Amino acid sequence: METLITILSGVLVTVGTYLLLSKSILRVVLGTAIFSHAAHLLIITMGGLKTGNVPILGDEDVSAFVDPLPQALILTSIVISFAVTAVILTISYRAYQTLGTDNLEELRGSKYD
Amino acid sequence: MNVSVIIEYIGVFLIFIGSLFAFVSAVGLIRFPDVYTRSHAATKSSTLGVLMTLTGALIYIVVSQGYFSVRLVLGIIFVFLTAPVSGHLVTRAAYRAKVKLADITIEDALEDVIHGKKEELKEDNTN
Amino acid sequence: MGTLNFIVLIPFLTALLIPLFYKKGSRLHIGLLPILVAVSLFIYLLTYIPDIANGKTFLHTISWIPSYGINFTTYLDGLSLIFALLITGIGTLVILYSIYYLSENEQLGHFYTYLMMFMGAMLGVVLSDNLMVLYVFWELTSISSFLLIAFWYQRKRSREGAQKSMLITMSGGFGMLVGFLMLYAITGTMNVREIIEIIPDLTGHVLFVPAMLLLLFGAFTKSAQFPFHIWLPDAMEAPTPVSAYLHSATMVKAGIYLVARFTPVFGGEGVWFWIVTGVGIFTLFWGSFQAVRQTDLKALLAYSTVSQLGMIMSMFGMGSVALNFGYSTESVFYTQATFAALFHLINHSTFKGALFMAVGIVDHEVGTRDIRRLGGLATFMPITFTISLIGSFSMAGLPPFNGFLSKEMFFQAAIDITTLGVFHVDTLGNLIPIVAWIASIFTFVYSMIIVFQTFLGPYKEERLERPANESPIGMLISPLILAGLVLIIFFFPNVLGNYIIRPAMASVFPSLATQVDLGVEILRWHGFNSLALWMTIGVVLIGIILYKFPKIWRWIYVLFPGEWSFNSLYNFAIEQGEKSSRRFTNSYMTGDLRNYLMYIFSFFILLIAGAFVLTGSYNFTISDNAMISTFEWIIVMSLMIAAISILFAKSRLTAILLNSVLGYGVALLFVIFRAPDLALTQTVVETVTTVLFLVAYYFLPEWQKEQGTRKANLTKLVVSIAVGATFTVVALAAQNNRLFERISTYFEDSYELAGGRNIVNTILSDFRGFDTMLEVVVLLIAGLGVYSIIKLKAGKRGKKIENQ
Amino acid sequence: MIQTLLITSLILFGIAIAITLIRVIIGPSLPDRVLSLDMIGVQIVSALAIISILLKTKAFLEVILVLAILAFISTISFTKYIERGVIIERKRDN
Amino acid sequence: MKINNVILRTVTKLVVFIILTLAVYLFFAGHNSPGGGFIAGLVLASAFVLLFIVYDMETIKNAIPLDFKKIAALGAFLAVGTGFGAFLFDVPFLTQAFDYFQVPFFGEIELTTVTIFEAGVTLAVVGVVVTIILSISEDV
Amino acid sequence: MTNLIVLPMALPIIIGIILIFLRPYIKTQRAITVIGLLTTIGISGYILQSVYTDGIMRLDFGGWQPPFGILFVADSFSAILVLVATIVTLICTIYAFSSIGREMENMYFYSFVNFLLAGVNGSFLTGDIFNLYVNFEIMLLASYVLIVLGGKKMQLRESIKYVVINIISSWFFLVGIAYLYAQLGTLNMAHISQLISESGQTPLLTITSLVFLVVFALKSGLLLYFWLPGSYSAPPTAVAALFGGLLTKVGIYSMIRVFTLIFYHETQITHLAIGILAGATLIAGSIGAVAYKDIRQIVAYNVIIAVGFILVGLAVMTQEAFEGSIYYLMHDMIAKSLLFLLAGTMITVTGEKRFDNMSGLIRNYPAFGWMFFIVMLSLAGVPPLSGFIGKVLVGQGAIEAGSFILLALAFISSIFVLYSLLRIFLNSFWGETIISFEDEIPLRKGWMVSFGLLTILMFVLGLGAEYFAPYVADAAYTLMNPQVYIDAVLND
Repeated sequence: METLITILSGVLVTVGTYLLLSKSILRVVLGTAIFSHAAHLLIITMGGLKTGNVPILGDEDVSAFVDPLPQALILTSIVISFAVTAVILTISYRAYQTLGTDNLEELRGSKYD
Repeated sequence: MNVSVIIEYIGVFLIFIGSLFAFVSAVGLIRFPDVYTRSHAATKSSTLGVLMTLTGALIYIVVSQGYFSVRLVLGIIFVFLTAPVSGHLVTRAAYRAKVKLADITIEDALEDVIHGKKEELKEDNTN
Repeated sequence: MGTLNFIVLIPFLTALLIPLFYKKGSRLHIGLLPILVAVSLFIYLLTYIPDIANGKTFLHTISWIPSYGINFTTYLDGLSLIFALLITGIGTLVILYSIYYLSENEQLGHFYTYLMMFMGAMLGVVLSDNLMVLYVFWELTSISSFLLIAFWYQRKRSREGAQKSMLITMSGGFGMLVGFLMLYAITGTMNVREIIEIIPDLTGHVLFVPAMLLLLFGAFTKSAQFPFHIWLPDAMEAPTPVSAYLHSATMVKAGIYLVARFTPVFGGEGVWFWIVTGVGIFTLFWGSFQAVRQTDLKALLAYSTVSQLGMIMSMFGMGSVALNFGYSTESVFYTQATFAALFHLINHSTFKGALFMAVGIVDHEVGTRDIRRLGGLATFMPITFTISLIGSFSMAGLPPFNGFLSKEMFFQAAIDITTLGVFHVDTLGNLIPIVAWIASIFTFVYSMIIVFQTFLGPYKEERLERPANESPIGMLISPLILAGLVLIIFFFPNVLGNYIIRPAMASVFPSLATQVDLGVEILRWHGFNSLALWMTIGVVLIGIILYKFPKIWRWIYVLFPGEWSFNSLYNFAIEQGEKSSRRFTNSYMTGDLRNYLMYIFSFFILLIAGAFVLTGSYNFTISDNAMISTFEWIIVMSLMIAAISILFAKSRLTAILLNSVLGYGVALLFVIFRAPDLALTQTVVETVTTVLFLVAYYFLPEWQKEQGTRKANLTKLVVSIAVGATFTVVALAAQNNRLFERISTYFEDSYELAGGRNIVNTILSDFRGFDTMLEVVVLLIAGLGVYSIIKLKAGKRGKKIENQ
Repeated sequence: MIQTLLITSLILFGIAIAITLIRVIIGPSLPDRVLSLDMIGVQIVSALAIISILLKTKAFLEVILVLAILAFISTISFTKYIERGVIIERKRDN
Repeated sequence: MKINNVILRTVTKLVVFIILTLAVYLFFAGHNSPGGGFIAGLVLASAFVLLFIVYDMETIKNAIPLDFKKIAALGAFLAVGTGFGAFLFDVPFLTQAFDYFQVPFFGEIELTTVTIFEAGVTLAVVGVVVTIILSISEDV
Repeated sequence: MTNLIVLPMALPIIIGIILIFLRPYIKTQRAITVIGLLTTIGISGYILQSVYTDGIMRLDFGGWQPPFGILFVADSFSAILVLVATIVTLICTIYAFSSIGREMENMYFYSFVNFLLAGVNGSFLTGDIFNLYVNFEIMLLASYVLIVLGGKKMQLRESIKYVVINIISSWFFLVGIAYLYAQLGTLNMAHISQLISESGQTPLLTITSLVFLVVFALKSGLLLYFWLPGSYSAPPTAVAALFGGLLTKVGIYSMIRVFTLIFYHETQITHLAIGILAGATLIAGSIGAVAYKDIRQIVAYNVIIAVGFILVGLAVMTQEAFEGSIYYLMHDMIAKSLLFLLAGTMITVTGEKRFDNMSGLIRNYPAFGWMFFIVMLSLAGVPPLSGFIGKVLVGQGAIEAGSFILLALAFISSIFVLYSLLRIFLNSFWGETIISFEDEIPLRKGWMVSFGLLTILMFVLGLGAEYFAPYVADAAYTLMNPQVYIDAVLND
């Protein structure tokens, strides 16, 4: 399972990279979103998958839990990704509004001579 | 076989039938010709399938774990409430966005009512 | 204590005071303050002569950064005394001269501030015993020289000259600093005296020669030795007092001081000998050769300074061989070159100072210093003429002027060095006297040019800015004093020799000075069997011929067209440097995010994948893996398909939809991995993000089909796959390289420790509550930021499409 | 038996999800995709219920409810986008 | 253009009610079962989002006259502020205190400072999400 | 009272939050910001002193013993940087008072500045690698907003590149943490270090360290500085100065911290790589610095050169070199901020961006011009200004370690620094005066105050180097002996 999920995140990374290398800002933003999925899957995989129970202490005595720490990290990371996505979306929206283009090639900026 | 086991089986069978429904509606989603017919598959049978599964799960959990889950009940109510609404909304949106009806469609009763008035509606995003 | 330290600091304090006192049009000239300071310093330093002559030295230390061995240590011995006297003495005269030279409308406050700063810095250079402090003052001289050259900063040429001198001397300074650091690495001390004591055992150190070369680099740039001399002629854009002071008498001699000071360290080494002598002698030749072709009097003097500095430098080189032998009569024999060097150093300051001032007077009075426009001034400016005559003849090496004495000694030394048995002098060394002799002929020629073409010949009033008149007496005082010195030294050279130069010899050759008196009797007459005399006579004869008949040999200069000089190399480097660096930088800083990302990803692939392959860390096994059920297979495969099809999505909405699918899919995976909190968060965040996308996308254009060349797309694809593959392979290896148990088991007691049954939640709110707190702050910043970015608009809002 | 049935159902849901995903990908119209997304949402909800049973945990029941709610919100926003472009109107115009 | 939203609005009212209940539940359940401040905040925010989508900005703004930026700030203030409480008791920053109390009828009740912390988190999340969505949509 | 060491981060945060409520009262906002920053400076100074006298301080959040909780660790290195960063922020804020404009002040400008500082200080202080990531994000998000605040075309254009590249680097950071966690199962940096020394730095760990190298290279602008020239040119002067002073320094700090505390076993791979990168950065930065006539570009490339220079110290890994790097870091934070402020002010008063379109400014603004001259010398490492001692020590370290190529590059680069700035000085400050006295825009008092303060600091750092020497030596000692840090965190 770990291997499979790692490969899945690898595929996500590939897709994300391809999108990031696009001209349109929208694709780039989407690429970052996919990147964050990949990172989250990677982190949870690195903690080991399905090695125990849901990390909630019940009344019954369960000995093994899955690693809760990566889960906490991912939670933090998800929220941060959300914040970042919101900001970059806003910026690209404002950029489009002000500069009239979402094409990165047209966003090179004036050449410094 | 005591009662609880039987009820457990009932639950599981409900789940199973639900899953069949879901499967069939998925097939329907693929095979139907246009969005309007597909929405039938999606909203009607799929909803039914989900409701059955959830009910089954509820029953099963009640029996096997002795735990009546309010959340699951709420979920059932929720799906029951919303699934038709979303189906309705999608179809309406589709119609307003002028998604073509399938060729086999015989009559478009709403044509004059809606499209007649508003040509300004955006032709955007339709594929 | 530390009066010596204060000698260095007082000029700086004065420099600080001057702007405070300076008022335009005040009754007292602002120049009086610095002149007072300079003269008192000079007199104070004079009081040291007896002690120094008796072999005493003075050492004072003030702590600055003792942790790194950097202390403000001053050391006064014979060598530094010569320089200190020159600095303060010539300084006094120059300030006096400048009071009359510069108009009251100039920014005199600045001028004297810089000048005082320079004086302090220069005193610091010659008095510091600590390498780092020496370096500090060394750079300060460069800076004050820069400021003084660009005193008339409105002129483009001044600025260019200043830039050139700053760049060259500073580069030299940086090199020298590295050299110092290497010396420190070799010896472990920053004090020159201690280095001199320790170094004999360490000459085999691997850094010894690099340190020497770097140090010489600093010295040569500062003393305008070939090929770094190019800044000096351009530095002549400075006001003439500055040229007289910095660029002939003092600052340019700092390099010479450095060579002299470090002769005990490096002297006796073949490399040192050859570089110092060789570069010096060639500079001597090249400077004099170039001087002859100059038409600007100051440029001519600048080249002459270059040439004379080369001469002094070469003598120090020749003298240094004495250290190769240890103590013997033979070694003492060679030290005479050093004696001559020190002697000429003083002489040069006197006659060159006088000449500069005289030229300054001419410039000041008639408004030009182009010798093609000058001539016949002798009748109008007799005193200036006399001064120039004395200065030029001394420079040409004619009696009865002090230049004659040191020139003779120079010739003698050049002849003597050919007898040296080491360093392969027997072959190449024979060139030394020959080059010296040829160079002296050119020296003679340009000396004649200075005095005769300016003051004799036809008077061309129509070509002058102003009709010629003798200058006010105030401006003449300083050059007259210097000219007087030229004569006095000729007649009483041994006073100088015994009281000033002899102690300095002891500083240059500390190991020999303990054994024998290194003083030399300076003779005005060596007798007819002295080869040096015949060389001088030859110089004069051939010089007169060359001067009289320039046509027959001037064609030689066509062979050395101006464009070939190092000067044009410098200009070329500056110009082309800018162009090509712009081309280079523009070639990768395209401003296109895609290129940048491409670089970053390529870097990542190269570094990580490269290291991965090289270290062979590949480690792959699925034995520890959890089981995969059919359902999970289906989900994972579906997710992969969904992800890949985003690439082919034709509309942005489809892409967002697929991204949503991915998000929900990931949530489902989280469920499968028993992470309910994650699944919850992921679901909600995914939805909110989707809404956000939709809200924002309404305003954004429909996405265009990515058009690109096949090749570009292929590159993208290859890079993407490589990134994905690198990422995956390392991740797989990392998973199978589990070295330690997780710390997370600790958290399983969360109920006892933190009172919560949901372990993830207790981690979030308690164990790692700080992360959560900061995360809230991150969110807050994002929220506020979005608000601010949206609300704050530059200029008029609207969707005007403008491309910049 | 129960186990087998549950797993079979789960797989069926998996297949259903995969099939629905195909509809999301091939479209052809946007409403098609939205519809399918909505359907994937409810299918996942059901799958979650089964997984909960299989894992014998109550921990995912919240997820079921939340997912159901949010799939609904997603669908509404998509339909509104398709219909009007603007998801959140400044002011109602009726 | 008039779009008949009656069905949607009716359902929404009910749904929002469910969501709010759920959010409150998640908030309090968080320490012992899935949920917690973050999730509660997000769910709560999604309720607002739903309202904004189904109705319109002005209606909701009039109904709930809150400055969400300030709510977010207040939340962050609470979250950070609980940390500062540590200065009063001279314990390490962010030390959370909890204890169990036996209360008649309710049985064991846990009181903890985490709740304040989590409340801050919730408020911040709601405030931020709504601010973001509103800011962008307002800017037509 | 170990809680003190959270204050350099927590105080700016809480002030930033309070300022949100005081949105309409700009004067109050300014006052609170200044008071808060002054307090933070005081606390940082106190922390530095106590670390020096009593050893490394640490604060376990929530009282959880390391490695289980998050903790802040203040050693001399971080304390020094916190102190200087806060001072620089204060001065840039003072500049902002009279330059940033009411509109931006009304848009929570001071909150963002406070948050930025909080992120920076937090990054310096944290002892947990994931917390470092979170701190980075705080700093980055604040910087995203600050860079785009104002909404000028150039800002928007450059901010997109800046944000995307930083997102990528943060992503790499997460990936690195994941790799690390998979192998070691812990997040506490000291604990990581301890585990690695137990197990040895396996090849895979080295590769993981290279992932971190990529991350910090991106953040600090070590060779991967593509985002830097553009984004430092875009924002308002005060913000650009803050960026110039702080942002890359955090990357440099993290690089130094991670590669001295954690991955110091395989120096022939990791530190060689850093050395090569530093050398390449010096070369490319030097070339870039002389390539353009746009003042802000020149200044931005100077930042890059400094990054290369400081990391030479890390590459050679000797006590002297670290001391030099630390001195140079302090110097660079101060001098670069001043440089950015001056460059921005030049553009403001002339309305031109290229130095060949300005001329003779020194007549109109003498003090201003001389400060530019001084900062130029200081950056070139001319004694006795602040850049000198750092340069000397890095040079000593490089010689000691035998890295002569790096040594040469580092010193040659200072010539380029000098030349690039000298061109500005010669062309814009000297030359014919273009602006008549009537047309000249007066320099505001606040500007001169901030310039003056920074200039004084440069002198203090240069002439008073001895005063800082014990702290710097202590910091470098901790860097050279990671066990000191580990012991302070884990074994007491």
